[in-house]
Amino acid sequence: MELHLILLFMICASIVAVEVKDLISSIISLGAAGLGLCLAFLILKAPNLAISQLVVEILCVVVLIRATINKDLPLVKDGRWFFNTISTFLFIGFFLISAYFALMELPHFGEPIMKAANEYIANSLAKTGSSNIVTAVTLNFRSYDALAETAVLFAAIIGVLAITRKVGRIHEK
Amino acid sequence: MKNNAGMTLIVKTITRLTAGLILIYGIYIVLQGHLSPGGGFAGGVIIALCFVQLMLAFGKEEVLKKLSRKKCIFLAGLAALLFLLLALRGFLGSGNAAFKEGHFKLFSAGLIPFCDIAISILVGTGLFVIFLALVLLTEVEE
Amino acid sequence: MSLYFLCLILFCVGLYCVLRKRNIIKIIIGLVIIEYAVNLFFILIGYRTHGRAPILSEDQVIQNMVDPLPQAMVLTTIVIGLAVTVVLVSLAIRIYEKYGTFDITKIKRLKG
Amino acid sequence: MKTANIIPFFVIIPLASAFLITVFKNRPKNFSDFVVILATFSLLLLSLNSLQLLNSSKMIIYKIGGWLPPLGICLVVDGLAGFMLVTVNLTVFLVMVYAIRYMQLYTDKWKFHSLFMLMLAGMNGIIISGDLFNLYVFLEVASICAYALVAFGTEPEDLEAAFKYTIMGSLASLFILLGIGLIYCYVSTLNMADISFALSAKPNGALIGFVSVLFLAGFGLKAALVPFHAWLPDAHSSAPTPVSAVLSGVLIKTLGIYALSRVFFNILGISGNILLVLIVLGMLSMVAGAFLAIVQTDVKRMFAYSSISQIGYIIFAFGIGTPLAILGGLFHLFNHAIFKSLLFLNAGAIEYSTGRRDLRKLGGLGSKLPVTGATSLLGSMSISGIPPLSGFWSKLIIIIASVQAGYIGFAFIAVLVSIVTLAYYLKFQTFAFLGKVDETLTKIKEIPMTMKLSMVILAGICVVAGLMLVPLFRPILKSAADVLSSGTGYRYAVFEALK
Repeated sequence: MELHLILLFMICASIVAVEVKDLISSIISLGAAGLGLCLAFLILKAPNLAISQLVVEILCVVVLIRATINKDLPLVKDGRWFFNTISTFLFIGFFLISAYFALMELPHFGEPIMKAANEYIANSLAKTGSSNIVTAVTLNFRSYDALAETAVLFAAIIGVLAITRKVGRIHEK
Repeated sequence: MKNNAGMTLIVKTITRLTAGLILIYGIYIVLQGHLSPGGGFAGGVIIALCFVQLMLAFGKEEVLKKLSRKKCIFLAGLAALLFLLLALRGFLGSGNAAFKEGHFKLFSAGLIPFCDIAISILVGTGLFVIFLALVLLTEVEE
Repeated sequence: MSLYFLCLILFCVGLYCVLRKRNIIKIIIGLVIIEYAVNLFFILIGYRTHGRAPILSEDQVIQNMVDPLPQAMVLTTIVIGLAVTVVLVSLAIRIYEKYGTFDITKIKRLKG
Repeated sequence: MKTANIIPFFVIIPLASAFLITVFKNRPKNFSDFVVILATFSLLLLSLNSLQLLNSSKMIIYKIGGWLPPLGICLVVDGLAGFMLVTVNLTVFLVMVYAIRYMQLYTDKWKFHSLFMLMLAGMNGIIISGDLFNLYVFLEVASICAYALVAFGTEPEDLEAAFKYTIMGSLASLFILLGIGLIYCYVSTLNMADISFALSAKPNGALIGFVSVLFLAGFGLKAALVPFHAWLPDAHSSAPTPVSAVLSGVLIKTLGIYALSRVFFNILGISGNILLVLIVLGMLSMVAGAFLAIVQTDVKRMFAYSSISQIGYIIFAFGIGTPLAILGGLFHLFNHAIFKSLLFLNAGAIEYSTGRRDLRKLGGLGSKLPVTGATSLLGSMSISGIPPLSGFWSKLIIIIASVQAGYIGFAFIAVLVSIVTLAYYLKFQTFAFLGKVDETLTKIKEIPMTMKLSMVILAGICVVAGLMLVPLFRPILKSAADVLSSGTGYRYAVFEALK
């Protein structure tokens, strides 16, 4: 029940974030939605993710505020506003209806199949020595993913450094 | 001169008190990654946030004296190489031989704590570099 | 089931934002919302009724743990999301510097 | 067991070189050039070696950390993966040789090299991965590098194109991720062969249809099929030339076509409906790309639209679904990687020496830039299907296969599009290399040796691939096409190789 409430809170917060006119308020509402996500992680018994989500949320909000502060914030409606909105809603409605039928076939909430997971839970301590099974999975069983994750972060670092160069292309006179 | 950069005195005082605590908490999260919730990534972000807080409170010169941008990039590259070396050991050997005996101890779980440390250095320095790049850019523009 | 559906509604709120908003920062916000929805979906599918966190303890036997694999995956996707957001924000700042606006209807030098 | 040990090096070498470049920057002079050339060349040799190994065994599997698949991740190199590895590494090596001098037009070359090597690691990672989530993560590595590389020039147009590309690309990634989540919930495993097994035991219901739509939208966006193509012309024409060459040449194929065909043919199992959708999407891209290309005046933009059109050919061939058509599609994929990167490098050479890309302001360069002129003539003739060159054979195979399968109308359209292709490449040749030199064009810089070298080698491959199709390429293409046409037989091959 509390999960339903948190999800509704997240949906409301994101609708506010999408629709409010002031960009700073919009970012703060996004932060509220992220906090809701963090709480949902705690309720769903994922404390690792709750910590990560919380700190990432802080960083995201700080960076986003840094990007928007002291800037003019025009909000415009384009010419075919009505037509475009209707077509977007039709698309989303179609997406949700087909998703509804697809979700019917999934196992019920709270009863996952856990084929590989039981193996992890049974053997992780003996085979890796880590009592935090999530860490055991990320850094031992599936450490190749962690390597790729490092590459992603590294790409983001170099990418941001490359994008923020003052002069990119040398213009010859 | 001393009070020009950064925020007000209240913020600076609070920052002085909390920054060290945040740093220690980050290191704790990194080192306990294989025993309790947390791990290299979350701890690394907390370490980066500690430097971000110092920078917001005291202005960029104070922090850059201690940890310049070039040094950060160098450290990030080094940490990534370190992690790749650890991964290489996993690729070539069995990878999880060392310290298998003591469960629930700080020094257990083979290479996992070392991986955590490498990731945290990469994340901490890397995110700080990203923040620096974004902030310095906006300041140049103003 | 209803939780899965609510999660997809959150997904659609983000999708609407990306497809319809004309402000760069709003588009970034929409992408972040979609990413939240997907992350939450992963954790929802791994949950077990009355489950416990997948962390072993020294002095007690813990039964009925939730699925640790989606949690490991979401740990990776959170990092990816952060990386994409940071790249997008740096692009947005540079675009503002060059064009002086966040409005994508005015940022239109490329066409054809 | 020893032979499998080479597989992880396809990812380790580029990652290590990217990290090394960041640590040392350019401290010994031209250090990053040296590292990059060494790394890409050794990768090329490794990929050729893996083809050699594939002759004796049909599939090479490497289990990371020794964990068996449902627990850990395994890397799989089969005929298709070996073929893709050769295509990617060959193109990237030649482009990197070109970039040694070309990238002196830009600042901070080591950042370019570092990002480029990470992108290569991402592409190789996608190709060799045997795990669905792992494929997603490497897809993101390659995509994020591509976003940053498109904006490498930091001109307003570059930033705008990169922003568009980033939004579309990450939307596509999130669709794919949602699809992976649904599949994980349904079968509770991530290994591709294992998923295929688990799905075969379940009824084919609404869920698989929904997941197929998500994957089609996601990978289709990455491959720039026609309803989702809006980002491609901007991104590919704004990026620095070596980046456009790799983006158009191999990135959209690895991220889009390879991943799409792997997921649909080998994991989900192909059905008549999906084949029909692929044919329609391919046809649309083919026709729309060609007609949009013919009105362009910017050289790189024209080539970018032409990429959409040629991707349409490949997807159309896959959609026909017969073994011959798939073989033709794969051969066209290889040829397109070669001649499209060649053409982009030619456009870059023109830009390097004259400083402009607009066809209306060029002319008469044939005498001033003989190497560029000759190689671009070969590339243009090859892409528009003039007989002895490679493009002719691949298009011919596709058209024969579509006639055999009974799609005579579609075959006719494919021939027509080929004629349109010839038309706009003739336009490019006429405006750029024939006629009088534009008066405003005063100084024309000499093109450096390394740039000429890589263009000549690429043009040579175009000719060789056309002449040596049967003796040299047929066995490779055959084993690659077998993987796709065996469909879900992939899972038996993987489990057999694991034992």
